[in-house]
Amino acid sequence: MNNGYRLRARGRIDRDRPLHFTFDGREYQGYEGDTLASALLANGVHQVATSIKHGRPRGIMAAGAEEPNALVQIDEPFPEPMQTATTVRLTDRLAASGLPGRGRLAAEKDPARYDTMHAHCDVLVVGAGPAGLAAALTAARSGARVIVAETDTEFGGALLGTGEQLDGAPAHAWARQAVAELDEHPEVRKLTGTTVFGHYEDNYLVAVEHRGEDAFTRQRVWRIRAREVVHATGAHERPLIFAGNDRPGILLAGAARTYLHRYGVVPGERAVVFTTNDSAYAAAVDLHDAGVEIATVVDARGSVPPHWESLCAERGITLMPGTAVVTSSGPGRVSQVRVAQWWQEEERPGAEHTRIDCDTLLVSGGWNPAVHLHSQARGALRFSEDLGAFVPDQNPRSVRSAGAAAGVLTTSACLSSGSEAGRKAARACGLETETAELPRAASPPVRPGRTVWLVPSPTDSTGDTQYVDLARDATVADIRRALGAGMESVEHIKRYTTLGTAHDQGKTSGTLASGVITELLGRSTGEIGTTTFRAPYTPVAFAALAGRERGDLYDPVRVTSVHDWHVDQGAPFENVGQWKRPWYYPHGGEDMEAAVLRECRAVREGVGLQDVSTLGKIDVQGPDAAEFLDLVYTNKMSTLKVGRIRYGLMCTADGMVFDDGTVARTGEHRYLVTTTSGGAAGVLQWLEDWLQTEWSHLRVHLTSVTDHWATIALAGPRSREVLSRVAPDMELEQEDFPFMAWRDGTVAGHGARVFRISFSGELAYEISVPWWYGREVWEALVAAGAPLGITPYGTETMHVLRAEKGLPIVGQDTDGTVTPYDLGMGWAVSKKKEDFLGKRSFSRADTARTDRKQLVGLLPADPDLVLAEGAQLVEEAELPEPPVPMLGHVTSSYRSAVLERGFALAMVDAGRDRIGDTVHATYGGRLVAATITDHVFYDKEGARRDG
Amino acid sequence: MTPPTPGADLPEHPDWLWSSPEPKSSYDAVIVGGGGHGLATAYYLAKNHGITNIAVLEKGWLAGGNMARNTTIIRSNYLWDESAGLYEHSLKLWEGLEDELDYPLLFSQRGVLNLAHSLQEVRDSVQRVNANRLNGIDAEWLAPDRVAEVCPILNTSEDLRYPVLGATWQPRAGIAKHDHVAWGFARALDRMGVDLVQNCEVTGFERVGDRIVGVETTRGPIRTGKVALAAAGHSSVLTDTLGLRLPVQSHPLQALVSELLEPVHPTVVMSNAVHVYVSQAHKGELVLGAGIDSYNSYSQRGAFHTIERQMAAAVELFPMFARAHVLRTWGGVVDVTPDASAVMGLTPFEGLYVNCGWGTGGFKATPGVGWCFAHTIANDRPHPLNVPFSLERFTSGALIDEHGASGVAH
Amino acid sequence: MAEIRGESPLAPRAKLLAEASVPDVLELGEIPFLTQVALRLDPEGAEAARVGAALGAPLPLAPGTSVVAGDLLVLWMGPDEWLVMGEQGRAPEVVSALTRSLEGEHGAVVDVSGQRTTLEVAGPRAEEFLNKGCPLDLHPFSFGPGRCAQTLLARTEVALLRRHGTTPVFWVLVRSSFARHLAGWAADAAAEYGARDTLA
Amino acid sequence: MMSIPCPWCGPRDEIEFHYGGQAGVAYPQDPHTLTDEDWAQFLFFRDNPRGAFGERWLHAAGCRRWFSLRRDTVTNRILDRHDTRTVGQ
Repeated sequence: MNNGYRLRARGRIDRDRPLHFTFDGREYQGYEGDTLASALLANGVHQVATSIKHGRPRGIMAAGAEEPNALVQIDEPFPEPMQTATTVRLTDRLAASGLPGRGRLAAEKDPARYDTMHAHCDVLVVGAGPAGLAAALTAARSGARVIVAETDTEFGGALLGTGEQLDGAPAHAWARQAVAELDEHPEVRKLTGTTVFGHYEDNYLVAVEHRGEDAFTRQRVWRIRAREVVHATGAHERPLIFAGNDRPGILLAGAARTYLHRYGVVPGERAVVFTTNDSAYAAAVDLHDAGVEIATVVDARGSVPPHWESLCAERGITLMPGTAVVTSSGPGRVSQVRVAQWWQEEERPGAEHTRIDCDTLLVSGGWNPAVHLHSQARGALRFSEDLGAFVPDQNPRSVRSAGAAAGVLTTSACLSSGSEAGRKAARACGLETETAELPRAASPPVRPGRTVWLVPSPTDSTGDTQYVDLARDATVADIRRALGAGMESVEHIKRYTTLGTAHDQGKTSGTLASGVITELLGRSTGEIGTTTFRAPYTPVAFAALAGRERGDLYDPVRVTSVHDWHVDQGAPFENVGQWKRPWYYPHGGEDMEAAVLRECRAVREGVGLQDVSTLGKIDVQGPDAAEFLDLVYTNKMSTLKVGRIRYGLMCTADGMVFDDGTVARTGEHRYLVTTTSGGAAGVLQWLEDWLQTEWSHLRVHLTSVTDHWATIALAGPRSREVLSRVAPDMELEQEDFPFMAWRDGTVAGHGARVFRISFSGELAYEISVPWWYGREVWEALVAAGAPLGITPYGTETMHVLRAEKGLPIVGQDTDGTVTPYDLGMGWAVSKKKEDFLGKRSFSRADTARTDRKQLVGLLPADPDLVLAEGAQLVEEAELPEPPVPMLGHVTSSYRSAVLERGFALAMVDAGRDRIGDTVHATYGGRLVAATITDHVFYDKEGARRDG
Repeated sequence: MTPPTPGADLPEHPDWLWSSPEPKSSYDAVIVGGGGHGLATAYYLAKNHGITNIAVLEKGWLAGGNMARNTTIIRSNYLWDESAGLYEHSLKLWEGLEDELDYPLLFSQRGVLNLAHSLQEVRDSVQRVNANRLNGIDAEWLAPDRVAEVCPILNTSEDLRYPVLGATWQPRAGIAKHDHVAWGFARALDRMGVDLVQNCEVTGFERVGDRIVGVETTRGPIRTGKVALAAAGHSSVLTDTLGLRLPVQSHPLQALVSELLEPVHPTVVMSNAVHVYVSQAHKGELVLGAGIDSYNSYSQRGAFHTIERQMAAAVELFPMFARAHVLRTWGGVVDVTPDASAVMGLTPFEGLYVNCGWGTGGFKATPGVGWCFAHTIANDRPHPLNVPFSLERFTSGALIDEHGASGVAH
Repeated sequence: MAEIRGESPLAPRAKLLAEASVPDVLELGEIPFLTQVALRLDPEGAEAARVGAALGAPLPLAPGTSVVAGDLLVLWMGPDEWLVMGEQGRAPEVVSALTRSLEGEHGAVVDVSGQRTTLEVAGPRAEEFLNKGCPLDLHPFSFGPGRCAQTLLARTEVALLRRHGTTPVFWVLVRSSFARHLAGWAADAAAEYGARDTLA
Repeated sequence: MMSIPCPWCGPRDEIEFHYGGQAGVAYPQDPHTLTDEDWAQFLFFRDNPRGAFGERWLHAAGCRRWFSLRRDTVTNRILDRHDTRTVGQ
């Protein structure tokens, strides 16, 4: 029957906008403004799912995020698992189905867009119910920058769902006025459909805004830094535990009221109300007035509050004080309940009971303030005996709770507590304001409730069907077993029973569980406490948290000024840190090996060029620059002459190589230091650290110029010839411009700084020009070198060439456990200097060993073979049973054009004493023989560097 | 009644686990810290060395520290011989533990993939695989196409910012259910008459010269000749009272779970470069861990931006996770050493033994630690497998550096 | 002043930025080749005053502030660090002027014109747009005209400057090698404003 | 996400900073007079208290200055700035 339970002209739905949807394959109709739950109830659908362990039918119990039962899978418009029907906004053509506690992920890619926004405010108000609105109004009137975040699609909270009156008019009318006033304030930002799900250090809160399926951005994560926070998050109604308390048709009383007033939906035709406090009476009265037959109100308290007694009498609603529902029955949905006498002082209800037929049972076991965020902010909780719930104790710094979240019950009290919190928050920001003019609510006096953790049942003494956590099918019987097994801590019991671990994280069951445990242990609820509240308050999609940091936006891509040229040449790129570096430049059908052999040959025999702009460059200036560099490099930089360059090694204080590069003295008090491409940022940070915090007396300034310069390596016996064509004014002959010197000059018409250094062993130059001339100078060199067959080469060729010369790459041939001596670079370690970073560590017992792993060369017995980088080395030719002692491993391995064979660098125990020895390297499943050699393979005497 | 969701339910815990006795005034040995390591150590002290007059002192609730907060990954594919030896010994013990403890530990050897995203990570991975094999540890290097076969939902395409260039694969690795592990040990200890004392915080030591003769606790003094510290970073807080410093720093390490989902993820995937590791637990929830937060902290929570980064990485590697939901986040407090390897052995104080600095490797090492630490305590001499993990290595410089090639040390 | 004829870091992205711009809402564009000189000196020393005199305006000493010195702009970058900005091609002249006024006192003057380029972000949505990737509070109350800050934008280190004027205009100084990444991020973040459903 | 008070730039989000560990660990006057044990103390041993901890931070994405402050390692609450604008080791 279509919308058979929808009342005429009631609720806040848009009846002019009907929406069609399917649930479990059946077609239904609802309206704009419905949730999936309200639309289902309007169509008389209560059972939504079956339970996870016991497979029992389960219905809709709540009207919000606390729903423990009504789990659905969204199938259309796009598959999304594990949503609660009570929080799914109805959209046209929505298709969903019930879930037995476990959902399905889509196989196809999520087309939706998710992003992020940072925001700052004086006062953040979480929740826009009566307390939240009052807080926001008061704060706004002080001129404060205010953000109000509300999960619901509109502001008003309880004011929309209770049908209450304010100043004699419907409460939602006042809510509308309040919103209108907030809109007047320029510094107020209203966020609807936005759930604050985390409260972190220093009032950093995170929220997710649901902008709609068709919105440009489906969900937006807000990162909010607030000076003051007001938590007006409301309260969750507590179910009651009795045998069969899990049937469809059993709803929270407050939820029924919300469905009535907010959506114009009644849950059934004949309802029993079972309560332990006043709040459910309003539901009984409202539903009666809406045409629902109220069979009776079962009140666990001995007497009925006069105010409600008379309202019920007027309507002929029968009341049963001092009783409890002990069990429910029905085929699936509840069709009958049994009510028995249960006076407060009696341990269990009497065996006598009355059977009452009904299709709906409304329950209210009191209210739990939603203290989740308060607790996340490290706010203390205390157990309030009169409320029978945990309430905020001390507020954390700059955080306040207001309204129901603070344990305040009536609308008028919520309004005033909200306003007071808003005023205090504004004052804490140095803004004065009087509390907002507040409407009067006709709130009846509230009588204390009876705290009922569970209704002991004669028929079900073990508690097999007394459900504590419906989402996990955890029962009183399970808790009994846990206690019987020796468990005492609530954390152990939770783990034993899996209580509170489901999608709802125990919003309705957490306090109940603590209560039941205390009752069974005979302790006080206060001392048992709750389990920890952790973010997120409600589940958040992975994609929402990922935001835009996907694909190339996952991490910045750094490129040089010549990048597009490399792309045009079809070069594959290597990720080096965040940089994209050309790996090699394949011609025609060349594979990598062929291309690299060709590039290597070109550099050894003719001329090649490489884009080395990625190298880190630091300008070091000051009277004490030389002294400073002497402290951070292993070798002496103070003796370097102006105009000259020296290779340098840096060690950490424990003596391990950590970066290397060249140091050029560009003035009496000025140096230009280069670092590895990946190490640039780290080295600058490291140098600043020592300079600022240790040697602050040294007068030195560091300036990064990495991106200012585009740098091109021009290498090969004919490099001088090429350079001379584009730098006619520069004196390039050996005597004018020797190895390890630098000169300023004009290259391709632009001011340039030229270094004569070589990482390949060949005659070579490094030419630096400002970024914006990089591409132009590169192309000028290519053009000038064309007649000589100039060849661009990538990182792979650079690696091969330096390896032929036995030059290590920090981070490839070293791994943070290697000293300069291990690398055979004792020559780069000053003996004269009193101290430098790392020096003291060299004399430690293990570091001083002469049989440490050392860098050596390795020549496979089979010259055609190229060892695998990472291959391990062993003595034996045949593998014995493991464990097999390892001598070391291959750090670099290539095929060499000039050596016409495979060769490798390796770190080997006492390697330098073993030159000439044959060892065996793992190779696929087998071992291959290789000879240990010196680590310099080519031009040992360095004859080629001058061309 | 329709049938329950398959696999959505775990085996029931037994009807009896352990009792909570009052501490006695003296014991043969006291173990400080009722986490996985403390329980396992007590277990092997009793089982291998016949010492049963033991108390395990836990300041909170049993196994409520990192044991309750980790992502339960078990593997032994570490680079250096020292680590490989200890973790492989541990893995072998895992393989028999379910039967030995007669407890469903849900130990599932579904394999672990350690992804490589750069050429250097490829070199390091190959080096580690070769070392593992020579040490008798099952390990394999997989090219991207093989990686995709093992884990079809993983994005091995080129369009990643840091594409998957391959992965190391240890088939015998996997996961277990942490509570079940701790409770399995606890029940066995209860049966052997070992006292498991909860809500009992150790506040200091009783000493005669350099000999430890007892501990001060919030429930009174306890006399004993052997005190074994298995309290992670808190161990350093305790040894400070003796003027003994430990080279550990405590940092937050965050993890999270999704809601229950139908099985999609057949193995365990770890990525160092993009800082995420993922498995799908027995009930169907995705379990994800992140990188360590940079600053010292004992608060069992971390910074949210770490979680956001982790989610970005997860969705990059597993596009189908886009609409999975973060259900719950939490933080552990891991104690890390300068070389990312643990400290286990004797101390300058007679009768005081220390086990800490496990960083993110603690859970997988649980039985191995118990075995070796028990041996160290019983014989006043380290087990051959934990000799290299002494405090002295920081003086000699003989570090066991597992930062680099070992991949994420989780 | 010498005109620079090279290729600025964002020249290859000029079209992208133009297409991402939405008139009267958000406008993006590179201001290439601006002169940028890094200045380090002791703010308490006499050289600070001399430099101020040479520039025609005292160095800004309050963190996060900038001053206009004739046709130059001086940004506070740190307690002893400033960035002097001007029209393209003026670096040599600015460097020698500053170096001269140091008079041999300890300090540093470095031409870093190529180190960063400038992305201009203008329009009523500029603040919100930047806050999609920048954690800073950019509200005029706390980041008014003339304010500058070094911070993060889209995982990239940048220097931000709010220009004087009636409509919001920001300068984003970004490292040359990161500029394309930032342009890509900006085009993506700006797409929302071009999309019909959000312009209303 | 802590809000860390840079003595120069004011409070900024944690992500702008680089952590520097324990404050006040000076580089030994003359390392070569130290025993290996004492040298190891300088290299590898740092305090690890529950509670107040003096530590170093670098405003890496800001003014690039190192500074130190005291933070409670249990609550992550920043207690005070050691000394505002000069840096301890």
